[in-house]
Amino acid sequence: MDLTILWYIVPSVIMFCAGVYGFCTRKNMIALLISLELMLNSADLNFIVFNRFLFPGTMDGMVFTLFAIAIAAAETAVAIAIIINIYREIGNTDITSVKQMKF
Amino acid sequence: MFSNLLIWFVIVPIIMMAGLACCGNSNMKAIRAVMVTCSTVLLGMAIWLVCEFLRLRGAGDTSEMLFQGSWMWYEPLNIHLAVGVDGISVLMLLLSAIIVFAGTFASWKISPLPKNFFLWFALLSTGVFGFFISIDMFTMFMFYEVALIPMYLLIGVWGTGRKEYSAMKLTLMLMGGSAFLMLGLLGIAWHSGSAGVPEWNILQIAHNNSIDPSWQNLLFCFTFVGFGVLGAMFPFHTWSPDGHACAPTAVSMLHAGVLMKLGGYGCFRIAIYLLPSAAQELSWIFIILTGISIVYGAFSACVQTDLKYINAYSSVSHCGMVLFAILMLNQTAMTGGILQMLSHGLMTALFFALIGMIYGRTHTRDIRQMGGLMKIMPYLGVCYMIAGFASLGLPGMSGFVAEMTIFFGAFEDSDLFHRIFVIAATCSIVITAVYILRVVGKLILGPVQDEHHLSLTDASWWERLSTVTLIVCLAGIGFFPNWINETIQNSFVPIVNALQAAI
Amino acid sequence: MGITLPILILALPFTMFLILGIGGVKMSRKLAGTLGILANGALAVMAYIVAFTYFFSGEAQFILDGVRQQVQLFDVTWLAFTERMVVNIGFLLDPISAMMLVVITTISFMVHLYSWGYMEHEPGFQRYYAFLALFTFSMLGLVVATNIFQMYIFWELVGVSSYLLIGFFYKLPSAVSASKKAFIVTRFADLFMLIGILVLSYYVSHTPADGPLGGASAFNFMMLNAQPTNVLASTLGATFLSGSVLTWAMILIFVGGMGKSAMLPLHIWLPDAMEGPTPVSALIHAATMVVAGVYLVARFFPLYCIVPDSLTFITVVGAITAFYAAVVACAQIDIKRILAFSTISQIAFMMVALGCAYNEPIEGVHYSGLGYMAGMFHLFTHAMFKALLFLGAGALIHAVHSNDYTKMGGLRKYMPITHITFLIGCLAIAGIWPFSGFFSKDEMLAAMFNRHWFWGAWMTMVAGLTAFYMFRMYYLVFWWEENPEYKTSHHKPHDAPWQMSLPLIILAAVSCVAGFIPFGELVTYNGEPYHIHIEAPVAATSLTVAVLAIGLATAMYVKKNPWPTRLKNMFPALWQAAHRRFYWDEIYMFITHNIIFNIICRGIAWFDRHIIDGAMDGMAAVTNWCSVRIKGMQSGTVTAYVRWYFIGAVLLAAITWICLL
Amino acid sequence: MDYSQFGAMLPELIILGIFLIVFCTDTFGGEGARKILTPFTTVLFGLATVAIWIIPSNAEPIFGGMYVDTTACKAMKAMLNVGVFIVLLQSAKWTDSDEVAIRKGEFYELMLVTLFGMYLMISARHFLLFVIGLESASLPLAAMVAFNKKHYESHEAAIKYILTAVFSSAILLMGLSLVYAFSGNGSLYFDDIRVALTGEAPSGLLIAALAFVIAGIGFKLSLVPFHLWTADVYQGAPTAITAYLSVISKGSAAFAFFVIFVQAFGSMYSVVWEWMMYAVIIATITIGNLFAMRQKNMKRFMAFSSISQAGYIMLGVMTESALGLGSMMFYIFVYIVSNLAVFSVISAIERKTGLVGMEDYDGLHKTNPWLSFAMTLAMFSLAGIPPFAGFFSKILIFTSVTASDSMALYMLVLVALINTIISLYYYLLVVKAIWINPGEAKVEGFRSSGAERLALWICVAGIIFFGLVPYIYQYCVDMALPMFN
Repeated sequence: MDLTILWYIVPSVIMFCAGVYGFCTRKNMIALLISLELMLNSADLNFIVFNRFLFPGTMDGMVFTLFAIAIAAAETAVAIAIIINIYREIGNTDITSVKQMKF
Repeated sequence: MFSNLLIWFVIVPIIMMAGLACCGNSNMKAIRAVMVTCSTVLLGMAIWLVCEFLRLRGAGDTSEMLFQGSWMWYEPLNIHLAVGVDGISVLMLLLSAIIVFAGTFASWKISPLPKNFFLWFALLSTGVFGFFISIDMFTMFMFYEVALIPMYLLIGVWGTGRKEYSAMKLTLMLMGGSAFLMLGLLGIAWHSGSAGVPEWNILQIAHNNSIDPSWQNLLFCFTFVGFGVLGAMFPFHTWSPDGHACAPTAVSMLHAGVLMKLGGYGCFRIAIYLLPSAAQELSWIFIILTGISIVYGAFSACVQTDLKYINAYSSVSHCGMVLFAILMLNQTAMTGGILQMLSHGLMTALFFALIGMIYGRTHTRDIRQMGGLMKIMPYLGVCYMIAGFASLGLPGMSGFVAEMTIFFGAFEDSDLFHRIFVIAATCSIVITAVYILRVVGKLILGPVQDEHHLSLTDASWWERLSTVTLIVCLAGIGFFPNWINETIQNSFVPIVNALQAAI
Repeated sequence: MGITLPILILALPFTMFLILGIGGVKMSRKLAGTLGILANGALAVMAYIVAFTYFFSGEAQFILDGVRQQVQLFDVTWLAFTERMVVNIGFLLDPISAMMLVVITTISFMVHLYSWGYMEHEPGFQRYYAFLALFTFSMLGLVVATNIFQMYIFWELVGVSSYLLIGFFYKLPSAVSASKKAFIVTRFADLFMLIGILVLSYYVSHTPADGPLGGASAFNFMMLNAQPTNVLASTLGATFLSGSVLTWAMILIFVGGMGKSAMLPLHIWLPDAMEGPTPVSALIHAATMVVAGVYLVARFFPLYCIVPDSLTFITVVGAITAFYAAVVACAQIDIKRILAFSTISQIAFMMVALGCAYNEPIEGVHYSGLGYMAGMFHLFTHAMFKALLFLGAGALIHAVHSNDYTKMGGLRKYMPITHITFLIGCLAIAGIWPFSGFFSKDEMLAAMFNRHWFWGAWMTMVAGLTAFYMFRMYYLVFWWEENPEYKTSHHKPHDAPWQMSLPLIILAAVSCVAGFIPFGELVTYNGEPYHIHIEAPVAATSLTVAVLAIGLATAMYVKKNPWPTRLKNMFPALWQAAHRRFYWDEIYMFITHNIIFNIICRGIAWFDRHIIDGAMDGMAAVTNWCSVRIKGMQSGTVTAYVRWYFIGAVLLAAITWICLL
Repeated sequence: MDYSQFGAMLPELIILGIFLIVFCTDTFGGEGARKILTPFTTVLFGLATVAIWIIPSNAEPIFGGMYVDTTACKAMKAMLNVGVFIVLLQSAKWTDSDEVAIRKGEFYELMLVTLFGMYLMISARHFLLFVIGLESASLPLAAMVAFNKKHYESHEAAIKYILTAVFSSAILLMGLSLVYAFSGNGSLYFDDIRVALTGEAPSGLLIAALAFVIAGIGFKLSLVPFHLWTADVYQGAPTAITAYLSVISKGSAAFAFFVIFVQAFGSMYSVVWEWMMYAVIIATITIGNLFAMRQKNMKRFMAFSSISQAGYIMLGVMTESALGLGSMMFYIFVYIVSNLAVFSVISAIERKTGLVGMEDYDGLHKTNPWLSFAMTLAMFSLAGIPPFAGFFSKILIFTSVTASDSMALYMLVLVALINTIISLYYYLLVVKAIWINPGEAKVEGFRSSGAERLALWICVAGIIFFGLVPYIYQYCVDMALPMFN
């Protein structure tokens, strides 16, 4: 069996869509973070796959992915810190209850 | 730069603002001293400018604009601070100076915040003067907007009645107009420039005359509507009654007296002069609108009971006449339009000054609650009647000269369409008489309505000074119109030539 | 003659107006009155000199080969609309303007003098004299106008002076509304005049500049009148409703005259104008301003003649008005109103005379400019005796403090001077030999009979009515039954002081002798002298009719008797209608108040406030509504935000993609 | 590798240097150092600002073209620095307050780090550097937004910010990964991408890539519909941070946006993203205005105002010319001073009284005439009223947009112009509250601190003179020119 580019792209798209879907529907902030992680990873996957299949002689995509992973980690850290703060304030991590400011 | 006389028309108001800023907040004496000095200087400068202008013209200087000066401002976009005057702008400057002068005295006892009032007032006059001296469209537009905005605060803070609503409405509608105007100006600038450099200088644009006719039509509509809003053209006039009704005296004077003239001035200086072929093609649309303005404003004025509303609707009618005349696109009618601007400026300023003075005494502007003021304050009563006569076109007053010039000029266009509208416009002289005499009859003449009014006093010296200045000018134009008429007519030559060439 | 006198004639009254108007507040009554009277006396003298020089000096510029010339003593540019339409202010001297100078200054002087007594106790005495000076100035400017536009200028100015003087008692609402009415009605008429001038000057100014009409400004009377055929030719090719444009222009200009001269249907202001002080009525509303319409027709006579339809129009309007006013005058009880309607009727008489004056020869009649001369003659005599009558009425009102003849009666014993002068006035207006009215009326009737027997007969009937209503008034005031109040009251009616009596006597004397002036030698349409001779049949007829009418009036009114009341009760509807002036005022009131004011003006004001203004407010409201409607977008939950975010991004891509496909 | 290349990154190095100094002082200086930290940092930063204005730019790309400090970049950085300096001045008093004093070092450090990130964004000519810059500009901001530990709103704002930020970076990365697929030779240099895309037919994937990139950067700029976080974050964040967010972060993103879309996707302009931006700009201006109309909280109000201003800034992108870039930079600079003037007033009043409602400003002129005056000028400038700078920035950007003879762009300008009416309405609401609304003033009269006054004076001077004196605009255009040669 020949693993064409589609074998990677399709999961990546599925991951991305799942991430978006999850982000839009879940209420727990941690779940939201996980959804975001899915989206970021799908982008990373794209980079790697494109690098591997389209531009096999270069490393740009790979390097980009490394940086992206690091950034994603940092983002998660900051987000978790803020979620903790929120938890201290309101006692839960339900995103729908954090909507005092609106309109 | 500072050796150019015109630029001082902007500098002096700025000095005025600076001087005011140095005054104490409620040091009325100092504030008045600054205002009186500067407005007198401005008036003197304006008179001197007129004399100098006539002297130069008499000496055979036939260039289109005199006292020209041009200094690069925004080089990447070829924007200059370009100044220059022809006979029309000279007269408009004189008018503005007169009204600023009269307005200063009319707001002698303004309160609260006298300093702020005069600061904004000075900014307003900066805009007005700057507008009339500019021959660069950008600077012209800038000064135009400078003149608009102080209105909001002047009405909002020092006004009466539904002032917040009116101030907001006035500002937003005028801004709406200038939004269209700005687009029109941009189009003109880019289409008459060359190689990615826009051209803003009016004379240069008129000289190039390189705007594509299909664009001209669009730009003409934009610019004419833009200026027309300020000229109180139907159906964009509704800011005028409310705005005037709520504005304090001096602001009404300046606004109706000068600011509304910016609209008419812009209409011919930019819309018609720079876009002649579109003017020939599309003037009919606006003739209909302004024709409606004339009759409509007059009829509306007949049933109002608030003095300021009456006068505001009357302004709609008279300013409609200005635009109407300008749209006739011939020299005589356009001259009449300018005369009407001058006349209406002085006359309506006088009206608003008087209304302000009457209101300051009786605390009402409802004509049903007043009567027989001639007995109580004969001076103001007589002035009101004079203003009324000027408004209804009594010979010997400027209004007559202006209206007649318009009618005779407008009658030169011999097709049925123009004729019908000219005759409709002439009807306004009767309707004007009706509403003016209605007010005079109820307010000035007749029995005293309210016993409390009997104890009121007549005009004080500053009020007399303010009104006498205006009346003298009204009668001056009315008695000796020809030099003004000639000055204006000569200034229209290039515009008329451009229009002729565009047929 | 130099230009000093002409300029002074215009400048002096205007200066007086300024002096009295601005400085009057600080002046004593005596000073103001003296100044006014002296100035006016000087003015009269100057006018006499000018007129005398014109008529009798025999200078070549005034009379050439026995033909009186038109002279522009000066003519300076005031305003130039275009090269061909230049408004000048000038001084035109010709027979009619010289005649009018005399009339105006004489009557004005009489009125100035008279007012000193009449207005003595009124507040605003100085103001009154200022207005009189303004009026005199405007009226003089009107008659000496060298061009139609100058005439229009002063035409408006007399309107304003009239407005100011009618509303002199400004605290009375009736005076205020009367002045307003007078101004607006005449202004309405002036609108037509303006349009007429617009039309005329447009066509004249669009002829070749080097052509026959190219010489002077398109407004100039002399130029226009000198070549009516060219003027007609300039308008040929343009017609409106099957009439030539010139006909329409002349009729429109005449409508202006109809307004000033109170012709039907624009007559409604004149009776109300009697709210003004009586001397003002004598000056403005009897002798001078109201004949401006007649003067206008006379001034443009050559142009009217070239389009005879317009003359027919004038004749018809005049004839109807004359009859109408005479009938109404029979049913009034206010003596000033009677005089007002009498004025309307007499002016209409002049109009008919002018209308009947063709200058082309008609079979059997050698001289057809007769009507013109007669009309002017009547204008002159009428000015004198009508001013006399009004001033007499003023003396009566001064004595009785009422305008109403029911408050009078039997006054002949108390006021002998007034009685005699008033009687002379009545005889003159009734056309009894040898009073002045007889001569002028005779000439007019002769001219009408020449034109067509119908006009002659019709106007003879009006003359009879005139005699009847004048003597009705005369008897009711001076005879009938003495008002019992006179006996009991402290202040018995008495003759007026000398300032008032003197003008009465002078004017009465003039009325007696004016008929013998050889008017035809002085004023004719073409400047050639015309020898007046009494047309015996016409004179006999009119005299008979007048005497019969006076006899009828004597029978009915000389002593108190029930017949007038019975007659009134016999035709109540007719009486009522005549008394209410055939409901013209009500009709006007309905149109102006109910239709124009209530429906049109209020409608427009409503439209403005609700539709136009509503549209602007509506835009703001719509913006606000949108703002409120979309606020749900900002719901506060991050997941919703992100949903929008993602949808936005996808939509952006999708729409662009679809558009590019 | 030639380490001397780092020498070309002088602006970044200066910021980094200050960061290190502040960090060391804060960490090792103890209580005494913390006291003087505020003036110390401010002065240091002021010096840095001056330095950045005067150091020459280096047009040579370094690191193989990843980074270039062109004249335009340097000018932009200098302008941002002025803004940051003003923010520092106006927040000086706030950092001394009890709640913040102990953590003020963090505040400065975080701010400097974000500024560093923005510098990278501005100078980046490679997507990797750009993403790094973007993230380092946006992540620390989340911490800054959450700076008011004792206020719930601050946390709510922070969570909204961080979640949306991460989401947007995911979208951006997704977009970039697609762009990568189109890059031809696997290079993420802007220039290479432009070369690769030239002549490329716009496929669905490419369109999606561009849309995602617009969405990703649109988040920073708060373009509609990627703006929804803005209002809540601005409202909840400490006022100094809001000011920083609204001008500095937005200004740098706008510049970066311009560079990316002109340099990397320039060839796709008239085919693809012109129309995308057309729609986005109209939506941004209009929706921002419609929301701003109804706001009662000043900070929230300013959020929507800044959204609509972002729309006007983006007009510059539509020009794709040096004139446009210059006008845009000028707009940003004017926007910085105008907006910061407003925030100076807001923060001064909030610090003194804790009031941020628009109705709290009623009758302000009676008690605080100077603050009222400054606020009025700032509002007029934002609304685009002459003779204040905002007028010139608006008109000049409109002028440069209409330079191309395209009717579509004229209509875009018309929409923008009509929107100025709505914006004038709500700016005037503030003016109205200050000058016209009746009733007693809710804010007591007080004297602002020296730093606040200095900040205000700088802003007011900018508002008055930036437009009247043409050199700033001239400078912007001159600086922008080399980028297009």
